[in-house]
Amino acid sequence: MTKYIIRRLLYMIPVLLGVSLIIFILFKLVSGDPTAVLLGKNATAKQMADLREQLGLNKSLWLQYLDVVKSAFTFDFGYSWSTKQEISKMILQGAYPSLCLSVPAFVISTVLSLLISLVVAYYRGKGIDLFIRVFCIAGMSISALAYILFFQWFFAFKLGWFEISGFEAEFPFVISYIALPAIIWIVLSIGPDVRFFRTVILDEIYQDYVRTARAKGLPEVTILLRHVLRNALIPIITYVVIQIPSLILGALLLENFFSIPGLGGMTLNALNSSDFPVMKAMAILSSVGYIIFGLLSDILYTLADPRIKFN
Amino acid sequence: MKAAVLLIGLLCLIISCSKDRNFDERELHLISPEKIAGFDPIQASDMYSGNEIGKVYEGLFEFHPLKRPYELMPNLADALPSVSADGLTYTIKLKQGVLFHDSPAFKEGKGRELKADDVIYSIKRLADPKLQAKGWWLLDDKIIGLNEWREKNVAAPATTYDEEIEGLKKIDALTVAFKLKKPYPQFLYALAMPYAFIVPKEAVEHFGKEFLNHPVGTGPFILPVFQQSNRIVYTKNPTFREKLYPSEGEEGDDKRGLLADAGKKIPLVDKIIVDIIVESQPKWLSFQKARADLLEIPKDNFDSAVLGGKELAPELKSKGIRLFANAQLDVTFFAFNHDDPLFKNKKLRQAMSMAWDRGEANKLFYNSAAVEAQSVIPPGLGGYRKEFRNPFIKYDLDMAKKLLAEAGYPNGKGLPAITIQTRNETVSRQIIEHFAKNLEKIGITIKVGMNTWPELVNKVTKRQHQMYTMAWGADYPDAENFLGLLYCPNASPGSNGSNYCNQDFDTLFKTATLLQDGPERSAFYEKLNETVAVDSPWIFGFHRTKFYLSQAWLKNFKFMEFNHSQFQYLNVDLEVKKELSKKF
Amino acid sequence: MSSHSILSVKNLTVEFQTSEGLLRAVNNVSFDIPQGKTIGIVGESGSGKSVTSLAVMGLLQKPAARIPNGEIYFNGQDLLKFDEQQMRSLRGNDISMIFQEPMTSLNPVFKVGEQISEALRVHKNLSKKEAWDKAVYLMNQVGIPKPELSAHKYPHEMSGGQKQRVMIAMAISCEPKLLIADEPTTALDVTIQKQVLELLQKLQAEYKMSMMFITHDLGVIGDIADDVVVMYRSNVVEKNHAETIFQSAQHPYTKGLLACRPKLGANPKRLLTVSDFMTDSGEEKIVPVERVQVFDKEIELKESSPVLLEIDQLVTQFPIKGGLFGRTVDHFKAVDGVSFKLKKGQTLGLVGESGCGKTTLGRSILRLVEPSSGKIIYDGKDITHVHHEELRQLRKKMQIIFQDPYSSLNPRMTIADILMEPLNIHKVGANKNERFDMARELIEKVGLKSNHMGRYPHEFSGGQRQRICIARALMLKPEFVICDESVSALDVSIQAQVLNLLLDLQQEFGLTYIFISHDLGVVNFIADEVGVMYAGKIIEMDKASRIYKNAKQDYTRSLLSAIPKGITKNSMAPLI
Amino acid sequence: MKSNSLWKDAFYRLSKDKLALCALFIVVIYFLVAVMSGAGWIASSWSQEVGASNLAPSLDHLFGTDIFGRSVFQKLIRGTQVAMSVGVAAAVIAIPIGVILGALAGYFGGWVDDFVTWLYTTFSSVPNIMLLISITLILGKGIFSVYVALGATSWVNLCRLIRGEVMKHKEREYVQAAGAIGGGHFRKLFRHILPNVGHIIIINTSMQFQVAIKSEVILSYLGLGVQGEPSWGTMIDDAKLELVRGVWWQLAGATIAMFLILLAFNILGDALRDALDPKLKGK
Repeated sequence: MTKYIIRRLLYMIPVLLGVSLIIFILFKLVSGDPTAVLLGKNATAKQMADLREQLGLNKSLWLQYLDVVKSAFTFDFGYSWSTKQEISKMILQGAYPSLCLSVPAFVISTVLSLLISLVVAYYRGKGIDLFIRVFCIAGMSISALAYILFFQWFFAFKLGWFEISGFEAEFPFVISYIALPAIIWIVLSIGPDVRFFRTVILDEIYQDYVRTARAKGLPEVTILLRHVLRNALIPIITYVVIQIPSLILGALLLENFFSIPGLGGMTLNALNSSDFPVMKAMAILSSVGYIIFGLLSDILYTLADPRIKFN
Repeated sequence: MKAAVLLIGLLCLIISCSKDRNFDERELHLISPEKIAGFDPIQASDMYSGNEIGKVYEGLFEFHPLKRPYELMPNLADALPSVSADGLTYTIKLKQGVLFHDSPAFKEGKGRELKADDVIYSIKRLADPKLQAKGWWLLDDKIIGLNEWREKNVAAPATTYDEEIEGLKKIDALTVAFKLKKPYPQFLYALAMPYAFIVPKEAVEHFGKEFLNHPVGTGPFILPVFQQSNRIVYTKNPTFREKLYPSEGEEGDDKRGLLADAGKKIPLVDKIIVDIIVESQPKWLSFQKARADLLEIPKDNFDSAVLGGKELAPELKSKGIRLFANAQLDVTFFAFNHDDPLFKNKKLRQAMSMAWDRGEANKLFYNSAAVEAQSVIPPGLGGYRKEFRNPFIKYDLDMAKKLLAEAGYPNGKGLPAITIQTRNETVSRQIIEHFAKNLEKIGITIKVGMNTWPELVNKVTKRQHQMYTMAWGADYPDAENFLGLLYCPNASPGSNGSNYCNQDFDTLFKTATLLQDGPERSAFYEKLNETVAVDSPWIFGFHRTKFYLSQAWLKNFKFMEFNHSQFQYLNVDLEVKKELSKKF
Repeated sequence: MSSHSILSVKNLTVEFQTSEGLLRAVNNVSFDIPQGKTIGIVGESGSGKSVTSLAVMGLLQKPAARIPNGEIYFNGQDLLKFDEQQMRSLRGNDISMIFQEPMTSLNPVFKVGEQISEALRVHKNLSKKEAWDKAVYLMNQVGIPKPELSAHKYPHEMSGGQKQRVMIAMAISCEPKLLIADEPTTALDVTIQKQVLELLQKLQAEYKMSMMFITHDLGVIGDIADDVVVMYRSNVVEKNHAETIFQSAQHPYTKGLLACRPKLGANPKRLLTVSDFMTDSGEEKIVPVERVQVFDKEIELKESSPVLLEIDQLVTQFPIKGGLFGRTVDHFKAVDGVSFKLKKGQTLGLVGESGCGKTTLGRSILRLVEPSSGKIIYDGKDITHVHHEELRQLRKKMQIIFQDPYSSLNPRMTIADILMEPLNIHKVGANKNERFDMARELIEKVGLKSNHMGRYPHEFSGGQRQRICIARALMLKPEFVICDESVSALDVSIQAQVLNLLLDLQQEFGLTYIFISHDLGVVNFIADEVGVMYAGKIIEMDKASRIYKNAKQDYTRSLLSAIPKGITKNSMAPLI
Repeated sequence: MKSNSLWKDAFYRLSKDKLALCALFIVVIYFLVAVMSGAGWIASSWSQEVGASNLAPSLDHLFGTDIFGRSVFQKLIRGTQVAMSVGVAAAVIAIPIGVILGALAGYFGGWVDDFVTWLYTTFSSVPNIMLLISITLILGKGIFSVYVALGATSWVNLCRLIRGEVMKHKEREYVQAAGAIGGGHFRKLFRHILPNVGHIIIINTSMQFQVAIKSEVILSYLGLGVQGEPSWGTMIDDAKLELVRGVWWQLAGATIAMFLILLAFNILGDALRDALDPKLKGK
């Protein structure tokens, strides 16, 4: 197992090199010359030339790529171009609010979806199954923006149940701020989750071993919760774990509309101001997250499924 | 059933988690629509950063909060400076006993007194090539020896601040003398801008790269640490000097109750809480929930706030909410890229200008509250003449068609589609859509090019555009700031993004800018403004109006274009707040 | 209803709602299972035998399946009137069941010990510990070595036979009164099959259970059943005591079933099939006498013919990857130094249990798998290393027929496309029409109709598909064909037809076969010479008749003894 | 001569599913609307003023008018064209890339597989939204960039699925049989394996379609969407400013239009999977 993990970790090297390349090519082309923006509306040509030199934009492309690679491996992201802040600090400060929103929302929506899909699987083919399925699909067929606009106006403003926007780190006040965006998150993700979980569970329900379990005289609920779920959990774990790195990225729209000072808003800001170092940092961070959680999901997969051995 | 009870219980729990209102402290709740990068004055290029920096830092001069037209008054300076006869030497004496905020950067953590050295240090910092200050343009090529010092330090491993500069001299511990290369009538305005606010050397050195998160100024409020967050909480500076609320203002200010606090020691509130809310819906909803005391009305919420452009909606009125409408010192425009041979054709420019129904645009986008721009200079600045009418901004389709035919494109025949670059904002897009719709009537096809702000700036500075649209807001109350937008030497990458060049204009402009403020200069400005208007270098848009709503308990608010120091004068009436809050 | 019957099925009818309409899977079926006896239910796939057993268990998929009429009495109570709760307390407790596919019938993520103890905990209210101990005891009972350790294993860590033993342990855990075994040995190698059958017999006696044993192979139940019910197309066509059935079957279908299994020591020229006894509409046919004759095949016939294929020290190995970078650390020798010669027109049979390397050997000879060393000499030419065009030309002469008729036909191609493809590849035939005619000619030879040409594989039964595979292999008129377990997946009655077809074709086209199978009976019937494979090597090779009579290796003998005799304990094989 | 290919079978099954048929009907209608408005037969006068600014819905104006007094209903129709073309274009770009790379990797294994796996791991590691945004930024705004950006992000998933499926089919006996009769790699891959993984492409595309439509909204919100043409995304983007002053019909119109087609695609996607996935057959 150690060998397997080491091998997978070593695989990060080529992937990170590739990610660095994509990031470099994309943002190099996108960001073009950032100096005009960084210096404000009254900048002089001389000043811009100086800044280009300072930012290392006059170096050869190869060396600039190497810089990206270097920061991908050292996690030393330097300073933001537009805010002049230290990026690692920005990320640390932004991570907390982002996670405050995303983690509870993610956990609740996953658990809720699992419960719903078990109910749906139990009543498969019956009216309630169809109803919940259509309901879920309907839920995911509405744009996130529409949810945000309406929920914020209705629940936070009209009914006054939640704070309209903002964020406070302190518990329990944090709840009143993140509850509404979290609910929107849940509404948005329950549809795809239930759809996936249901398929997986139904795939299992028609397996031979379920027939064996029935022949043993086990009650249907036990069969579902013990035999079916345990097997269905294997693909579900992969599906769930692989989503975790995206939690760090936060929810772009939600953070913007609810004024949550998280990483989503930060990324958006960076994109809007051609802040290459910040975009680079976020892309690298989420790629590393993706790789690590990919590995984690493989390990969990192996633990959940005795048939699979590390090789 | 159980689930329902559980859900309701959960909901109650969430609701109970909200914080109660505070009616015991004088808290000022504000909303800022943009993220704050940091608290380094030399980088404060936009109004919103300036607003925040102005709460903790101060400059030598500030604009009078009540008097209009805008008038400078001494702030950290003891009095307005004495200027030498040639207008090149400014001697400034500082107030005595001004203390910096307490900070670990100082010995024993106690804020020390402000000295002339701090002024010199802060100005040098603005010129420091390593810091790439956004405000450098203000002093570029203005102070004797400063540019040379900057050049010298470009290649040096670290900037040396010790070297004395001829144009930046300490006379005594509290007196500084600036020597200018050439007359610079806007110099005092420059010193009043956030870029030139005074920072202590100790703090800069102590915090290093983190200085921008540890503001240490002399201002009325303190903020020990700035975190990248959407809420900034300032508290009153306990060691703030004896600064009093002004006892005179514009005519009628006493009737408006703006002089009620005259002579009181400022700041008047104990705390300022600034929430950063980007989207307009939550902004508006928050204000309506009394989560904010003052709101710059997002354009699109105007209808629901104001009826018919004048009256406030009754449900807002009943809560005591007041509306403030004020002309802004700005101008919006569609700029041609004069590098493009197509736009050398004056008749084409004029035809396009005349095909745009500005009245309708005003109604759609500015609630009919904006002033149609006849030329570049906005009302309220010397050089603007109310009576002046630019014949080529009139909406006249026949005339436009005629001009277009004369330009060589009868009914738009032979004219390629023209792309207008703009920022990726909903309203910007809609304005161009409106423009395009209008121009279609005379047979001209307009396309929209959406850009992030950096992209737009890049396209303009690199001259990679046919046309673009933007708004220019005043940096200081001097028409030079606007006329310079058409000055040939300012062409891209400078502020003249349209690359307009007109020799007559340039010569005249050069002479005018060397003059001190006065009727003579205003006459020059008027001439510049009106001759250039007819040439239609841009398609002039509007001088916009800004709307503010304030809660009944907010006192002393008066619209200010350069409002970074305004907040210390605001006050909150707790009695009224307690009373009215029941209505929300 | 006889009072000593544990189960009594009366006029049972089961129907399925399908997209094509109502399908009657079981029609008016009645039978009894006397206390402590075994009843065998025999029939080909689709005859309704499994549906009957599921109906008894109450495991039919509702609402697709419905039972319009009939009664199922268990211990005097009509199970069809039971609600789900009552059925559940019966299932696994009083009636239990073993399924055909031990590989998929166990839950892959639970330890087998847990799975066995589960029913005990539900029905007998045992504690976790007690149930586990009982499970270990049961595993010992069903003959799983080191039951304490094995109980901690997961299903995939056990062999197929062991898994089926686990299934049996699970089924008998609550000492049921009735055990339903649905084709429990079909998926197993012959030797294992024999052991499992013996085990079931032993347990039945020990626990005094009644048993319902379902199979497509009459031969299998000879040893085990007291009574036999023969099902054909949803109906019971004959039921009687086993001995009576074997000695004097009445229904032609039963007769066909009895006759179609190849029998050791009696090598007919060709096998009898159901269709020899019965027309398609179910009427009896008179069997032509000459087709029933038994005689030893003439061996000398092909002695003089030239050697077509020579294999010399052939080794095929697969790398075992390991280490940090997935390097090859070792090799697994699937074929380990095999040598033999095969004369033109002869059939070589290769027998061995799964995993012995026989399939790899077959594919290595055809160069579908690259051999590692050794030589393959075909028609005097070393083809071990030929490539590209030469290899392609070789494909015209050497063909293979695979085991699984379901996966060896491309489901998205019509039969015509499948059959014409080899012609297209090798540019045989002048144009499309000519190729189509060639394909049609052959499809009729393998016993299908020319109007089948436009259909898709899934519209055919397993036997028909195997015929299509055979036709495809013969399209290029090869000289040499490898049949890789080509009849193993088929019901015995179909198997006989296909074997006959292969023999006919061999005669007509002068083919040389290598016939690979795990069933020595089948190999013995079709092959001139038999090689027994074990762990990648051929351990014994001889003339077919001689292997049967005096096998030298113990392994060979065990293979031989495992073949179901197709007779009851106290009678010799009836030959009509 | 009766013959039922698996495709026909699938469509037969599909035709039994009333819900799926409704969904299919909606999809077809949307496509027709898109094609017709693309050809200029309907809603060609969307840019004309039909009334005052921001009129509420009425019988004259089914969904009211927008800020310029244009009919929201006409804009919706016109927006259909953008939405559908975004979906189609994303598929047209993603399918060839995903299928070819996935098929080559799955079939040949070895270094080809290593390379393709590396490629899609790398691509899927970079957050989608960043790829989307930066590609639109590189290519300049406009519908074409949206196409490319969506295509470039959606091939990854398809590639992975195809690769896995091809690997599975490669071992099947029918492919071996094709080898045994002398078929080369090309024939095995394109004539035999790919037709058997075709359903994956269809199912995946129906899912990707709605991702594309939703992404267009997000891009429009960021100001990177389609320009000079009404799209549902820009309409919802407009609505974020209009809603507080009570102008809800643009949002409602665009949301309903989007809702219907997404719902239809979702239901159709589910039904297609049930009908085409042989694994679920007969259940």
